[in-house]
Amino acid sequence: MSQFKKEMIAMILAGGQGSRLKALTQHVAKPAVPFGGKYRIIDFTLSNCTNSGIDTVGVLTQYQPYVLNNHIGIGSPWDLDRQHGGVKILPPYMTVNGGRWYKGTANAIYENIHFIDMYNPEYVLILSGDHIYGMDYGKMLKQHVNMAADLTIAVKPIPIEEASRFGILTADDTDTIIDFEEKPPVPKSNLASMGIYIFKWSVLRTQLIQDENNPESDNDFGKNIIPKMVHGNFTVAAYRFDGYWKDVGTVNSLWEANMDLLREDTPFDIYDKKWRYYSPSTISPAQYIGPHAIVHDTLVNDGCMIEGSVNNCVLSPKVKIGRDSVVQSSVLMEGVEIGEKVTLENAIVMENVVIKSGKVIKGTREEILVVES
Amino acid sequence: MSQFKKEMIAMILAGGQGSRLKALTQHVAKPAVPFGGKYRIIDFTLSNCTNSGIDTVGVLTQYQPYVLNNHIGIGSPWDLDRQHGGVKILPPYMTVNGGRWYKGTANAIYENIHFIDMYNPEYVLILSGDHIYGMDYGKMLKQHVNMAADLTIAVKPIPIEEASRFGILTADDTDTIIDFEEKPPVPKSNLASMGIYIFKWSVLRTQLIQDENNPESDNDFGKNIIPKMVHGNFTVAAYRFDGYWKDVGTVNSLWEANMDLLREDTPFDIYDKKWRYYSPSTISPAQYIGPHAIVHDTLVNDGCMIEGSVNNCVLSPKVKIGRDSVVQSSVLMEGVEIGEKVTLENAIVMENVVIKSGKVIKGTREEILVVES
Amino acid sequence: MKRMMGIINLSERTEYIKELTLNRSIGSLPFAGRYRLIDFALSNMVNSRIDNVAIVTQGKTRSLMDHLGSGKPWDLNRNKDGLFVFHPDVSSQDIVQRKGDIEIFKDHLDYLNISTQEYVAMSRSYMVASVDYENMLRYHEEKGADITIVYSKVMNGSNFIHCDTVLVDNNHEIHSIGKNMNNTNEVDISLEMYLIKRELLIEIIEDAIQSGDADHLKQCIFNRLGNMKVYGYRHYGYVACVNSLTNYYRASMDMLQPDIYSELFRGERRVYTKVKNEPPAKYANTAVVQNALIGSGCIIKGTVINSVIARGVTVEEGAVIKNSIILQNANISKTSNLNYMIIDKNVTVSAEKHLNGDINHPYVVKKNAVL
Amino acid sequence: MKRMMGIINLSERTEYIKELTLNRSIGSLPFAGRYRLIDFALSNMVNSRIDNVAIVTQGKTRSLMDHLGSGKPWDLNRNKDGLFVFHPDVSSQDIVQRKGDIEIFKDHLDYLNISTQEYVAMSRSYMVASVDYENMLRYHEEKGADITIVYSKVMNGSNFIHCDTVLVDNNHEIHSIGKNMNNTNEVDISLEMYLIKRELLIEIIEDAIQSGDADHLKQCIFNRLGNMKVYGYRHYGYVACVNSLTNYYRASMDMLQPDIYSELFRGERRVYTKVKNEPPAKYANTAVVQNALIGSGCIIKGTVINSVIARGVTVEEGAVIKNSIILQNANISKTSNLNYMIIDKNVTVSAEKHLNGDINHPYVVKKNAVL
Repeated sequence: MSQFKKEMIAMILAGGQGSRLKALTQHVAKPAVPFGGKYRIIDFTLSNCTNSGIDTVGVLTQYQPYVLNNHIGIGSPWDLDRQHGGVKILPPYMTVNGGRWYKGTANAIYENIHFIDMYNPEYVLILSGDHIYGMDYGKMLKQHVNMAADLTIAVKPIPIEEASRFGILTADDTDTIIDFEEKPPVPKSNLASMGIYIFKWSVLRTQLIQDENNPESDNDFGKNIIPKMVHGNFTVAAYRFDGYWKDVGTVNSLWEANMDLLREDTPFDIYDKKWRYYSPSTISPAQYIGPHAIVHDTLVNDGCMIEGSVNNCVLSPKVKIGRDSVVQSSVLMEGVEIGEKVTLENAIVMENVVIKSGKVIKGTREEILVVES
Repeated sequence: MSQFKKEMIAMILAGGQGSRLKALTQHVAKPAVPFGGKYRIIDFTLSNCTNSGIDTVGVLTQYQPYVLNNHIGIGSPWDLDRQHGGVKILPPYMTVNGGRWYKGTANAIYENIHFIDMYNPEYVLILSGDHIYGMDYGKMLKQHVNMAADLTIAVKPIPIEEASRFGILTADDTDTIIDFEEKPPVPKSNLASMGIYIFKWSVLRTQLIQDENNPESDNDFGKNIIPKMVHGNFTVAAYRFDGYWKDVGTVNSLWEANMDLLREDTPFDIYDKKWRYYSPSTISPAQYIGPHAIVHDTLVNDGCMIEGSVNNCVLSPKVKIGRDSVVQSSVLMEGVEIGEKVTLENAIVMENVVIKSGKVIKGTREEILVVES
Repeated sequence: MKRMMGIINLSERTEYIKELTLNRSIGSLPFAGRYRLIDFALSNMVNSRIDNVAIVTQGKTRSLMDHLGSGKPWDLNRNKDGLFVFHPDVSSQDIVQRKGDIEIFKDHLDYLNISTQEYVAMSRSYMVASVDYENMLRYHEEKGADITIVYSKVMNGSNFIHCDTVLVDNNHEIHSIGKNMNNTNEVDISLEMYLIKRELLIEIIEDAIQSGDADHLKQCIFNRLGNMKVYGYRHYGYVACVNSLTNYYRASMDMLQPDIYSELFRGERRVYTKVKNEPPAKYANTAVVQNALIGSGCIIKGTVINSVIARGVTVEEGAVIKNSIILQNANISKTSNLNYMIIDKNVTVSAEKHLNGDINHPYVVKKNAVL
Repeated sequence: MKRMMGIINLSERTEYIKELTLNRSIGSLPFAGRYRLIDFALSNMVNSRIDNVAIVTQGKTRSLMDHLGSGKPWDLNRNKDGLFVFHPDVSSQDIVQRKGDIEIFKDHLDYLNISTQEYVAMSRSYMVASVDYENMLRYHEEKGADITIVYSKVMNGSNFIHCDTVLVDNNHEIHSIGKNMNNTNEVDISLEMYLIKRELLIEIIEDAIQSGDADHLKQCIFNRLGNMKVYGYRHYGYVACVNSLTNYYRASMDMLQPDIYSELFRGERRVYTKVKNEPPAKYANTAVVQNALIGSGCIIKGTVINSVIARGVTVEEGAVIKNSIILQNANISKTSNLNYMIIDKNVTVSAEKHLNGDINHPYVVKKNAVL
């Protein structure tokens, strides 16, 4: 605590809209979209930082940040309310030269070189605020240091048929990356970039300035910085990660990731006491399950009152489900009220939506319905 | 605490640069400029809110907000870390329609109508974050309610010769405002607007929307909203305020306001236990005054080490003044180090500036020197 | 601006509930799967916009202090006013227990003196009820009362043994205060919530100290019944008094009634409590849960009927819990069977255990036990 | 990630400093115009990146608890690890005082057991020194020590009466621990800061409980000196032991030496403490201040020489304070004259009072007194 110098600080890119989430991101940034009934998407990245012993985190905001700002506050739920460091929100701002919105992911970091320099770190960890996963960045740093890499990219093997949707890396048998292609039509490998980077700060700093001075550049990590470094004179390493990792970029993938929590053999365990996920808690009573209720394969949060039948669902706090209603394979956000004799299937129901008695609302596995008010 | 509805919430305009403060506002917004050794300018407005019983405050930021954001945090020093309400930072943001910087003071409030509506207040108090004063907004509200006004403007009688620098109001003997002129060459009255407004929210809301739809408008309270309401069909009242009030918009006025604190008969008492001014405290030891030091008419903060002679100064935390130095009529910001045998007069010395032994640095009363590193 | 301050007085008799108060005060008893009893008294105050609250403790305070912390959950973490906890001076602990709460108030008269609010709202920790002191203050001023006492006309007097009773006339004036020793049916029970001018309270305490004729504040008020205007403010909502094990059990089971649950927890007036980071509760495919309160972080694979389960409890497959109260982090193993039980914190019930209490004398399993 | 946890043991003898500890523990004694003594022990730990700290209390803890709060000033307000305070079980208070700290450790063995750090750094509250446990850990591992004890070679043995002494060989191994009863000149004093593997500490405590041959942890270590590798880690910086009134006065006056002040307070390693909202100190035109520490919020119109003045003290015009320690919120009225005094909190000294103590027996004026 005495030293302002930090070995590694994290920068979380949280400015994106996530437009494929449609109504879910009309008024909040994607990292602030609710997940798992209790959390918002960014909670997982923030908790990973805390659990990995990273105590200085910048969060870069831009799109609809109010809910996100409020959610993060000074970082208390994640033990990130620290005297030196902690979590800091970094919105775009105006200077004597006028105001500039963040142009791309690399530009967002470029505009905050100042902030990073304050902590004078050896390494900078670049993260996205919109993935669901649990990962020890400390282990990744260890490999980065051992390999004396300039840049380490976390990679995950994926089914080869999906590879053309990702940034695909080719690594040699020392885990040195020798090729990188963004969404290749004919992928050379099945290692997808997870958008998690550890840079030597001195190297990244120079790269950011060069990139900013290049008028041709999109100022983006995936499109500009990474390819340039992979094909240039730098040591770029792959860090292989085998755990659960999900980019919840579409309504269906968000729904699937929620459903993943419900399986008996869930691939993503939110009950692991050695790797907790933190989030600000709401003030609500214990959940009430009525005498005729049936609740199976479901996550339920504080303040819920369930009198109907619920199967394969994720219920956020203060959800009410009336008698004789049957709710299946759905995600219900905070304050949703379902009347009596309602049938609801394959849906994501947004905050405070009231569904009147007798209604039948069904999405399909192929197209999950988003129910707005 | 049970009710989300608030009688009155405050919105503090804190986005301005304050360019006449020159180097002092190169990297921080004017409301974040240090004052009185321990405070930043916005502390007085925030403390006035707390002391007036206002528990919900929006702070509108835009220019160089990092220091300001960090300073305010979640509002703990001002008891504004509340479950319902409290202080919220409101930067400009991007929506599905793209990003918009705040165009004028009225536009800044317009862009946050949403936020105000959440609390559904009867009244909204509009404040500037860059004035030094102590004022009970509760008394102002009382008059506003008693007069059933649509808008009440706090006014202060000023010397008539200065009146052409201010927005000047003319009030009848019931304190109803009958005329308003922005910086009139020939003032009709000596009542200056203090930039403190209480609006009926329902009235302001309509005015903001009309103003936004008017392409001719500068979207500014002083230039657009207020004149329109004074000359329109609204009850606009003046609330007379006789206490200390200073717009510290220039280097000289900032210096003068600091010097005002030092007088025996100071017009602005920061020691009043019934009306405290709050600010986050630094972690520093008690100040050390050496065996040969002379300290007169001076405010000194924690962590200072004084071995020289100091007269008529304001010393922020962790200032060091070496032996045989003579420092007069100056404001020294945090971490300033003055060597030995230095002469310093009529200056504002910025954070962490080191002045080497033997230097002679003098400003004049007419032109206070800003010493940068 | 604020007109009322609050005092919560925790000096209390615990002999009928001692199975649960070995390591805690009644105020810190877990309740309704999420709360501690004192949350109700505290929330009533902050919901009535009281932001200067003193808690006067007696006895074991560790779990209480841990629960209260800096007062943040109740918005009482403040520079000005906020939450104050007054402990009896350790050296005079025996004196206090003999002398009663007046002694504690005496030690903290300076706090009462420097507080700036006009009125004091006073409460105990063992009453579960949602009371609005702002309404009570309006009533108090309308009546021109010196003291106003909240009371409730209850049908089930047997649930309020050892509580104070009040004799209220048609004008709502209180003429005497008694004790509910017998099992009567309908009776006017005092909720032991008082409203009084701060200066009058100080005067009463100073008088009591000088004359030495009363050790308990309640007594002082009783002594003055003739000389002061004491009014009753009738509470129409739910009320329970948790002063015995039976009452604790009964009140817990009351929380399973949707109308009581909604009145206390789902209205505008929230009950605030210390927040714990817990994941959602998970109901497995084999779960059977009916008429139950379940806390967050529970993993339910077995059967839970007519029961209150606190946070972090695991109910394994085949386990059957009925008519029971399970406090936090218990582990109820496979095919065990519980009926009319109160299981304290961190208990492990092994597989195939069958434990059966009685509705009037629930069987209490102590904290940390492994059965 | 973190390799050390910390324990600060507050069981301590107060008979030589009782004038100042009537209402507080030594750990909560105000010091150097801004701090409480325990801030040094706590800051040493957090500056060494220890973020799991237990404080084991004994005796009066109210002012201590108020000072510690949630641990925020030391960055110890955490969900995981953070600050823990262990009080002796009230019912067994007498037992503890007879039996020593082993009894307290025994009650909290579970905490030691569930902590995840490999090492335990142990400290008391009455030593003022800046010690880096990270360096100490490196040294400990280099030496392959079982226990490492911080010691200092002091020239002024008379300032360390009743402290432990250590006999260190050329290889820095410690062969015996004694007590500094006489006024010797040069002596190796133990700072009573230990570094030990957590599992070894648990073993020692369990052994002591079983065999019953030691009541104090210090004794247990002493008993094992022959069988374990105990090394001394020499501290070269400033050290004071505040275990008597004279030492409190002396150490306070030491803070007026710029080199000591800079060593303790102006280096990279900060001393953290609870923050109070106070305006700056104001020096009037008539102020004469020389060689003094002044707290924030003071208003100085008189003369202050060779003295330590805490926050919020008013020194009126014509008042003269020399060689004295004034604790917070005192009011020193016009033309009063103080020399070799220790004025506790909230004292008012009226006009024209002349009070004169002695350098070896400073005159203590009790809290809240009006003279």
